[in-house]
Amino acid sequence: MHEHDVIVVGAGGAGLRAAIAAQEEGADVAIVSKLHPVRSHTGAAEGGINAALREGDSWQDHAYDTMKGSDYLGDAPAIETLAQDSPEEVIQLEHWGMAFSREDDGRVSQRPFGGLSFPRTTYAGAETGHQLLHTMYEQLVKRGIQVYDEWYVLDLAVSDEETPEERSCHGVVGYDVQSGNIEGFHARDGVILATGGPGQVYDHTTNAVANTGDGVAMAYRAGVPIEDMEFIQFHPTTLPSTGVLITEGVRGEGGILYNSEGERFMFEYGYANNDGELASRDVVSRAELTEVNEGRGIEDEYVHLDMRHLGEERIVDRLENIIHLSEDFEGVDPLEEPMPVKPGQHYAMGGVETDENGETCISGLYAAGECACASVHGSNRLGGNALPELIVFGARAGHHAAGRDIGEAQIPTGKRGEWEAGDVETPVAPGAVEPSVEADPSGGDAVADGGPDLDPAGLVERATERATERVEALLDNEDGRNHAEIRAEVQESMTENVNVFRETEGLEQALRDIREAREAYEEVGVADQSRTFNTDLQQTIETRNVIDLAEAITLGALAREEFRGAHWRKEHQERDDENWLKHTLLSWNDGSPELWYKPVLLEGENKRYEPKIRSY
Amino acid sequence: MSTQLPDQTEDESSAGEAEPTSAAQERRMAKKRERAAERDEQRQAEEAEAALADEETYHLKVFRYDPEIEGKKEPRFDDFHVPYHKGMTVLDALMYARDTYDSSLTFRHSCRQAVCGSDAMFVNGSQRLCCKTQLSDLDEPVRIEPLPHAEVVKDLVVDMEHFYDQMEAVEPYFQTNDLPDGELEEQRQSRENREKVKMSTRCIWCGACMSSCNIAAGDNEYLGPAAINKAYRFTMDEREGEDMKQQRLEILEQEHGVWRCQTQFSCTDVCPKDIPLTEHIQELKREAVKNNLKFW
Amino acid sequence: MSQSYNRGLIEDFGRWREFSAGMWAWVFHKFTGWVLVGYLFTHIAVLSTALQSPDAYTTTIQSLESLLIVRILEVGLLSVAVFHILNGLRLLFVDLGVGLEAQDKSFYASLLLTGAIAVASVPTFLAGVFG
Amino acid sequence: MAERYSSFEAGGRRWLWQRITAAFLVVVLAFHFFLLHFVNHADEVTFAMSQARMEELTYFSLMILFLLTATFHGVNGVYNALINQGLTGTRKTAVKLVLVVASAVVIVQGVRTALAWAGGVPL
Ligand SMILES: Cc1cc2nc3c(=O)[nH]c(=O)nc-3n(C[C@H](O)[C@H](O)[C@H](O)COP(=O)(O)OP(=O)(O)OC[C@H]3O[C@@H](n4cnc5c(N)ncnc54)[C@H](O)[C@@H]3O)c2cc1C
Ligand code: HEM
Ligand code: SF4
Ligand code: F3S
Ligand code: FES
Repeated sequence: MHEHDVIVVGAGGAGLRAAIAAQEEGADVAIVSKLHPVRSHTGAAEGGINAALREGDSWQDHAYDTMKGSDYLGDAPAIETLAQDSPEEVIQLEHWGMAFSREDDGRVSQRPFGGLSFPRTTYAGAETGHQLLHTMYEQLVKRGIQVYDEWYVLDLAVSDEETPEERSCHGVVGYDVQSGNIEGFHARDGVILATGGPGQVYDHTTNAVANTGDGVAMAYRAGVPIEDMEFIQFHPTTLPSTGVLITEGVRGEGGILYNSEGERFMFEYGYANNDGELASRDVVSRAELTEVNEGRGIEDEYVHLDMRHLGEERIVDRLENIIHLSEDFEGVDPLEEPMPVKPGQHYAMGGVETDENGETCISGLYAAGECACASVHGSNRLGGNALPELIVFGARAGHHAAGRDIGEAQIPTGKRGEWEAGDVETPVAPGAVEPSVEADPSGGDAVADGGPDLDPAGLVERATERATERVEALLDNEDGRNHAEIRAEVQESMTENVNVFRETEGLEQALRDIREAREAYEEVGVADQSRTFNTDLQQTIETRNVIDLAEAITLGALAREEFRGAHWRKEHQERDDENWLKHTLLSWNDGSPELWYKPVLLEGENKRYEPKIRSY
Repeated sequence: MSTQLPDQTEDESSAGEAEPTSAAQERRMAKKRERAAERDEQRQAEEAEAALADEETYHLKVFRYDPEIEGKKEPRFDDFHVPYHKGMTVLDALMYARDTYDSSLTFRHSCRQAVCGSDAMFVNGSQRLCCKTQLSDLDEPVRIEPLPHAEVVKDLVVDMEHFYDQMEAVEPYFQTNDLPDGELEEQRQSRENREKVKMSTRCIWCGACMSSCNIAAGDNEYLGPAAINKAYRFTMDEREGEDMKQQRLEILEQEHGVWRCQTQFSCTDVCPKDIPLTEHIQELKREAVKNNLKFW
Repeated sequence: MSQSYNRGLIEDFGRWREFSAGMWAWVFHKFTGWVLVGYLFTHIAVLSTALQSPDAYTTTIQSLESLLIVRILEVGLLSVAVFHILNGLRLLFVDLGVGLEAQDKSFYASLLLTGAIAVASVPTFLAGVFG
Repeated sequence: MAERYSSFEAGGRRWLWQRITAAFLVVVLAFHFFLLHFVNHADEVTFAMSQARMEELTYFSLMILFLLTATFHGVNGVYNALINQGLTGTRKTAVKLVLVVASAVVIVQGVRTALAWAGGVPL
């Protein structure tokens, strides 16, 4: 068994920042990641990082824009923390040598981004995420922080108390992809999940193959509620064939969207009369799909994004890698022709419920980055707000886990504050196929067979044994079903039914498909019998997470009967502040998911944010 | 020719070597052998079907090797016929082959958009990123092998440890002795200077360059193009200051530093991020010489 | 950790087919360099017959020069030297950071020029050997 | 300053000298070939003719320099090539020694020959 003070799961922007923070606090910290850190998907981020750095801008404005962008579903304490901390964190990155784009006076450049009232998106060409990820990994090397790379975390070691709020987390179980060994990692002070987004729930996504939402699924099954899962952001400009993203920066710099008639539809059809192409992502995504659905799409699939009028010099200076992306992945030279684009899954606003210190309702368990939901983004994330989230909340989680006093959190987690029970009618039962038999490795039913008396190391050991059994079972079932088919079916159904436009019938169909997938998964097996680098095994385990999260997204979408931010319901075309100014939460409950709600916190340090109509 | 440090057998994973003898494993292996033939047959049938169907297919020849699995201990090439669609990349084809024909086909990949650097392989005789290589640009059969000059772990996966070690040997992190006083004050950098280091910051650690360099293949201690480029990124960054530049040049001046480069240019040719590696290495050689001649 | 598997020919020579200009230039430069050192050593050895006596020297040289094979070898030596010089110049420019984009073209140019000079030198070198 | 000086690793100095000798050799080697194969034909070479040339101080010193640079350039090139192939440790030291001795022999032998021709240093 490995032992450290703080264990960080995942080495993207959030995980790296958390590890550095914990080390700054003097903790012995280690990162366990299924990918080598520089392979994390943070490296794909293009556009930039929002931070109020300049004269004329203020954190209050940043907070206000974020709240408005969230369609009033963000929690004010989290949003204000983000806006307050991000300038310092961004300058910290600069001090670590990050290669930001520069102004003539040598200061870092900022550009306008959708939904922002000030050009506060700090950037490094069109490869901001790459620069950020590498800069932070460099700091990791400098500090000599230990990384267990290509170790897949299978599960959490959580104690057995009756309610999640009483449980505590003491470590994780890792699977060494290189050798096939399964080993426990005991965390004396805390475990920080930073496993990134669940993009693989959909088949057309800007996310990496590794983004299977493992952390969210693990925490969910260990009893932590997951929040606002129905809010999935679809990015309006992805290349049709691969899902590769064309940054919002193109529109920020002045790129224009045209339909097949050559009309600048954002204005001509009144989708966003003021901001046009720079309207918030959900608005633009829906506009594009409406164009396509109404027959004004190109090849009935996509629209055109044109930036030729910006001139070669400006394009090469600020958006150079877009030229390469478009050429390599779509075969289109954007200096010569407009690029084809369509909406694709991009970002999950929801995730593991945390407070603004990154802590979940299980003590010693933290989450930060895309896998977490402190609720900064509410129902819709503004472009350029995820990277600051990684460094702000990564740092806070790291500091807090290592024992620094960063103040009492104002956001209650678990069923500690105000909450109300929820109810949603489903065509098939959600959750585990046989909830009672399902041996949840870390969940509550463990009371029956282990007793709550195990010491922390014992808990880690027990979790390791269970994970080992599960892996053995998968390997033994050599002729079982291949996970790939099952995953593909879930992905197709999600893209078909739980996309930008959502209607009751489709959502119900998705739940039926997911149920089928669950049943099929009961028979899943791993054909590859090797212990060495068994990606078949790893992906089979990931597919289960994909199924759990697909279901959570769909359940939330079905329950929420309103149109807010990224969540559009055919039957409910209005935002309903009367009934729905609240977060959707799901608790796994040992296999029979429970839906409940908690109110949105609109009371900030700065002011109370009164919901207003969101128009651009 | 051995190009790897020989001390790789001792590892925390050595417990894994006991594993193949465990009962469960034994049982699985036996079953596995039984099924091997059966599955082969099935695969061939499927392949034939795919080939027969009227659609256009691409013929892949893929290197296979697994130190544990009977029949794969001896390396071999497997054939896959993959239905083609416009815009299909080598990575797409590999994924299709794995998901449809043989789930044990193993390779690293993640982002599918040339930023994570995990899928550099030897495709038709050249180091390329699979996700960034269009099938239509290649001659058939498309031969896919793991990166040369690295130890093969399994199928298309190679051991990257040595590459990482070299990358980390050049103090690959920003260092400076004069940060601005204000917490919220950034260091100034001219546009020209950022432009100068820009290309060098693009490296995604894919290892293609290192694999293509004959010198790196021969001299295991050679820092290699990627690590030198990493050092270039800092040496040329004006924010670090002159004193740091001295320190950096001293690292690069070692026997196995910049002097080993014989300007083969193959690193520059294969780099998927178009980093002018040879140019950077040469510039550093001149910097090093200049730096020392100053005092003669 | 996996056992290592030595890919033998794939690793080394199997790749020559795919070598690019810069790699060929490296191979040729290496080869010609070695030939030249080899020659330097033999050359000095032959010349040092002069230490015995002037006649020994003259006869050694003249008998060697009367052999066709030696004449042909001399053409070879010239080509080797010319290539090494031309490519050496190319390398010197590369070291100065001049014309890096044209590195492949300058290699081909060195090859062509070497060929031309070698052919042009044949009459001079073979003159008299048949007489 | 002394420190700075010594920080210039042998690798770097050898690299630089390889270039300097190369630049020098371009000229001298071309001259040498031209003189001994095109102007004076090789098969007509006799001791006497060599002697005549060697008695000129300029020619004599040029040839000695030629010998020195060519030997350094050639032997250093070979040594580099071997390091490029991963030669390390004691084998490297041994090779270094052999190469140094061989160069010494060639240089001594070459100088003796030149002296024999010139009949002593042609002053
Ligand atoms: C194409 C694209 C462009 C974007 N552009 C922007 C932008 O311009 N501005 C902005 O603010 N945001 C942007 N975003 C969003 C932002 O980049 C992501 O939300 C953010 O990078 C997520 O970072 P992360 O650290 O949470 O996760 P990731 O970077 O995805 O890292 C996840 C880590 O967890 C590890 N991991 C996962 N599962 C396991 C497991 N089971 N065991 C062990 N390790 C595990 C992985 O190895 C990885 O290291 C963009 C996103 C995409 C996809
Ligand atoms: C006439 C002009 C010459 C020029 C311009 C020249 C140029 C060069 C250069 C630049 C290199 C270094 C290559 C590198 O390290 O990347 C080199 C290597 C070498 N040179 Fe020369 N050279 C010349 C003459 C000679 C002569 C006369 C000899 C023989 C004595 C010789 C033998 C070598 C050898 C052995 C190498 C090493 C080759 C290898 O890498 O294996 N060269 N030459
Ligand atoms: S320099 Fe280029 S080829 Fe080498 S590792 Fe970096 S990106 Fe890959
Ligand atoms: S291939 Fe190798 S020899 Fe130099 S130019 Fe590149 S590092
Ligand atoms: S899959 Fe990430 S670089 Fe190819």
